[in-house]
Amino acid sequence: MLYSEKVLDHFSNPRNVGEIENADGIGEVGNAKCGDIMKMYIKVDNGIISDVKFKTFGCGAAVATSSMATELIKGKSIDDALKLTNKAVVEALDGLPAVKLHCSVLAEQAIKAALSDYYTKQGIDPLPIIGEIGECEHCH
Amino acid sequence: MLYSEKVLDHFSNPRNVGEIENADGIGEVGNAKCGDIMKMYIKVDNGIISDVKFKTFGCGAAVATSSMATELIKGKSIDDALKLTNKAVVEALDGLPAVKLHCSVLAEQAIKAALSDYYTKQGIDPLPIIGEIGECEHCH
Amino acid sequence: MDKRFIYADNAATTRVSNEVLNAMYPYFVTEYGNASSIYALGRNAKKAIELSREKVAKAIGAEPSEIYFTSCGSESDNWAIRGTCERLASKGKKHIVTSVFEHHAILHTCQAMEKLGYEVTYVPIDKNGFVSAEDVKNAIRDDTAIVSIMYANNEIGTIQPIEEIGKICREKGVVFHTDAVQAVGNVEIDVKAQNIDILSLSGHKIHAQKGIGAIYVKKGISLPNLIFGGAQERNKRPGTENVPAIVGLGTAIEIATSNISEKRDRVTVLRNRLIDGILQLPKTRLNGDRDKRLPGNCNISIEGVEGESLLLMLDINGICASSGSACTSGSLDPSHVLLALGLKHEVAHGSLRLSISDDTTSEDVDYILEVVPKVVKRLRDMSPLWERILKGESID
Amino acid sequence: MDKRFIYADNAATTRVSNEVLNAMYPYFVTEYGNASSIYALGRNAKKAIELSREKVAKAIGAEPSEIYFTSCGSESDNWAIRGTCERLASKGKKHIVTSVFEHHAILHTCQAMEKLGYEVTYVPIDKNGFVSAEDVKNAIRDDTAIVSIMYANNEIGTIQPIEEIGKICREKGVVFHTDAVQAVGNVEIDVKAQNIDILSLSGHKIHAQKGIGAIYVKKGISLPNLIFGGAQERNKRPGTENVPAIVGLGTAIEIATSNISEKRDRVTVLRNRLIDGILQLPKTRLNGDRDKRLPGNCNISIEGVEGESLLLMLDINGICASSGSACTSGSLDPSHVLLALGLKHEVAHGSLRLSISDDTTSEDVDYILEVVPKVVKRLRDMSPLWERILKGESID
Ligand SMILES: Cc1ncc(COP(=O)(O)O)c(C=O)c1O
Ligand SMILES: Cc1ncc(COP(=O)(O)O)c(C=O)c1O
Repeated sequence: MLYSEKVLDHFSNPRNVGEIENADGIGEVGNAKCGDIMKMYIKVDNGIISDVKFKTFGCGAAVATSSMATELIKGKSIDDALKLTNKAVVEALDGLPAVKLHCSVLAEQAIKAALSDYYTKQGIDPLPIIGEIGECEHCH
Repeated sequence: MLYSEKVLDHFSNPRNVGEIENADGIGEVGNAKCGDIMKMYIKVDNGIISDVKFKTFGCGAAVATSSMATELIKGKSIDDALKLTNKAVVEALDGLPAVKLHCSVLAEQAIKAALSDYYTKQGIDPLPIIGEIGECEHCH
Repeated sequence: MDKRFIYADNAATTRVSNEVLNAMYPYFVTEYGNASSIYALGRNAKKAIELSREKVAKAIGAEPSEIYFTSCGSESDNWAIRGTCERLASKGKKHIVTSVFEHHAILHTCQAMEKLGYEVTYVPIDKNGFVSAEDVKNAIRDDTAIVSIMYANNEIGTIQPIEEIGKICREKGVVFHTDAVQAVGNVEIDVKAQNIDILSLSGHKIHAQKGIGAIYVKKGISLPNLIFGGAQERNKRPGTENVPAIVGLGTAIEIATSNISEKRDRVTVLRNRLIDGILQLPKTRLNGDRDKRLPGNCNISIEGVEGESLLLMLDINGICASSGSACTSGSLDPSHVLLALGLKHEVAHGSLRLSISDDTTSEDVDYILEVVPKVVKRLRDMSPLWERILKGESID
Repeated sequence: MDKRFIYADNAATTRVSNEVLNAMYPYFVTEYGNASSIYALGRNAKKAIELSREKVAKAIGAEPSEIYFTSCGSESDNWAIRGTCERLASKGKKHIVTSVFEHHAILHTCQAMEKLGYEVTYVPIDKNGFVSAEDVKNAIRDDTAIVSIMYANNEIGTIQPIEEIGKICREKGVVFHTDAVQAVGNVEIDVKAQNIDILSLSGHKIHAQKGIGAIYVKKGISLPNLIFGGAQERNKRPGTENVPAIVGLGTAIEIATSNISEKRDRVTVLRNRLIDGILQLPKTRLNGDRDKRLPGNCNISIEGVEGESLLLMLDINGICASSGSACTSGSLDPSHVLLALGLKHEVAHGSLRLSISDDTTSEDVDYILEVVPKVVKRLRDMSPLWERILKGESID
């Protein structure tokens, strides 16, 4: 199993680590038993994700996908963020070992969970917009 | 499978190789199919084996045991020669690999065959003196 | 603090020592003959193999004729189990006794035997990481073909009651195999006194090459071949003999077993400093008994931290270590050893195994004890679980 | 004439080349990490293995994912036969087709399968040392699990009609394995064009280390494990990877296959000089076809001379060679290959195999051609058979 240089870089120097006080949306996915938990905090201004931070418990790929995913949505519109697929995260990291692909799924889900929370807080039902987030099939 | 230095020495510089013209006794044992033939020539003077030569087709151990056996009986009485066991040949060679022990049996038999021939030529039935020589059990 | 390079994963594999490499060298380029060949070049190779066999035998109290060289510890393990089962199949022996925390070379072989209709009893381990001889005794049945209990565990380093188990097996007339891959060179082994019938060992754990192992099979036990072919290893293990690796194994085992007790004392002091140092971090626990463990083994669970990222972070700081997380093996489950010890998944995921060797220095330990807390802090700060753990919340 | 040292037994094993040793070296002492480890030292080892896998794949026209490293050619052979049989057992396939002159790694495995209830057809060879594709075709039955025919014979060097046999097997839907241990590096191999499903190779025949081999298994064929354990080699072959040996194999196979045709031409010229020179002795015969044989292989029967003593005498003169006599293997029977060729026992006993390599020089050949006649004369003079042979008497 080999990580790309990009993965190792995002693991060693993860971007956007931390919490956002008074975040507009917070999403947490994964579970400790399976070894990966991602928590994503977002700040939204005029439909734009103006800030995003994460905290992750997990393997190198979990940290790297969290970091890359936050980079990819920071400053983007909610619409664009919702379009972010795990595949795009994997590509941006120059690939992931097969056994680690589920981490990228977690990263996609974490963003969706945070946006879901944002809509809920706004009094909007997130389900028609975001759909079911589901659970990582690797963990269950 | 390792040969002792003694075996290698007797193989490289075999003693008493050749034939004796007008030998008093000639014995040949073994067969080509099994890969070993020993032919032993003896000259007898007053019950003493005054000369002995051999020709051998066979492996390193076959040559070395032939050589050693001739050395051990040269100048000895017929009685002493008949007492020579394959074990004594093996010991004199500092041992033989297990799979090569049959070569020492051949050497013992070759001497007996030559002496048997000697007695026959003297008009004496060799059987009561020498017994059945038998065949190498490895070859048959 | 300057960055150093510290290899603290000697339970995974070791560096080939200079002595071993020097011993091997001629067999690559000058004495390269096939050991089955009749000419001097072949005879020299053969002699070197037999000398090595003597050294291996001596190291564990066996006779040279009881030692066969194999390609690795895994092959030895497979051969022990499958060979014994095959040998005793006609006697209706269809049961195996082993433990839950064996190496996969044993566990997966046992599973393969289950597919062939064998029954396997996996005796448990207690919370300190020990198999109980009593449990083994109770597990043995009339149709038990073999008992296989490892000498020392590769993850938590606990040393098993081998002599007791050997005695029980001898009394019951059951073949006793022990996987001693981790024990050789660390613990005094005497196969005769300990009633061991079959023993597996591997070179690369004691500074010999990877890809060379050996098996001890007590005189009188004729193990059917695992691999068929030429007449090498007295018809028992074919393949042109790996002369340099065999010579290296002989050299390595001689060195490893020549001063066990002195080495053990020295390494244990360092190892204890590591254990005590890391246990000062909150929410940590030592896995496996503190005393009856391999001298170089330190295995500690660190809550709130995931194993793989811990290893990567240590690597960035020049430290090579291992974890109970099986991430690299393509499985997401944490180590079966730590789970068998009763650890929760999330705790098992955050385990750190440091395995030091005779080469490790006191300065190396200082460095590790400086780096580990920093790295743990960083990962805990990054973890969404850590605050909850501190508050005592359940994180299942 | 000064005494020289000439290694002319390259079919038995080869010297590890300097390029190979240099490539291996760092993996003993600096890049010694376990390839399954997550840290850089482990990742480097892993990368080196994968690079080596690519080289092996390229050398035979396969994909890297179709290559698994093993501990030797014998293991690869065993795995091919037993794995395929096991895989197809549930389909009722209980028949194996092989030839009479395979290496013991195949023959003894087939005999082991016979004990398990398999039927084996051993197709014959003709007097030039060839298996006929037609015979293979006729031997295939509805319940045939595998056809295993060697690419080139180790004793007489004859190169078999692999492409034709591959085509037949493909048409009949039968798995085709070839033991290419002697062929790799001497013959251009393209597993796809030749319809080879499984192929065995070994490092030490091409200037890599002893104790490293590989198997090619065509995509889509899932060979059950021969050895069980860790997740190495994509769960197919456990044991901590022998990184230096694997790297050496990659290096060696790249070199061996990079200029096959040029090397072949050069070596063939020398080899033909050897053949022609030795055949000038009376009562000699070449074993195996003169043209369709491995470039370095010269195998000649010399009547009136026994193989082992011939080899010892050559050794005294600095020449390492081999014979059809199986003395060293603990058996007194001469080689099954020469007997299969139709030779009488006593002729087979007196065979000489010289196998030269790319390192062999013209002066080496001169020397051999000076020594062999002298040694043969000496042994014939010592032989009680020689006069009878000259007289044309039967010596049975
Ligand atoms: C044709 C053939 N097959 C298999 C083998 C076995 O290879 P290894 O010695 O690597 O097990 C050899 C050589 O010994 C061989 O020549
Ligand atoms: C306890 C134990 N058994 C078996 C093995 C397997 O040894 P090898 O890698 O030589 O196959 C190992 C190490 O990997 C081990 O630690």
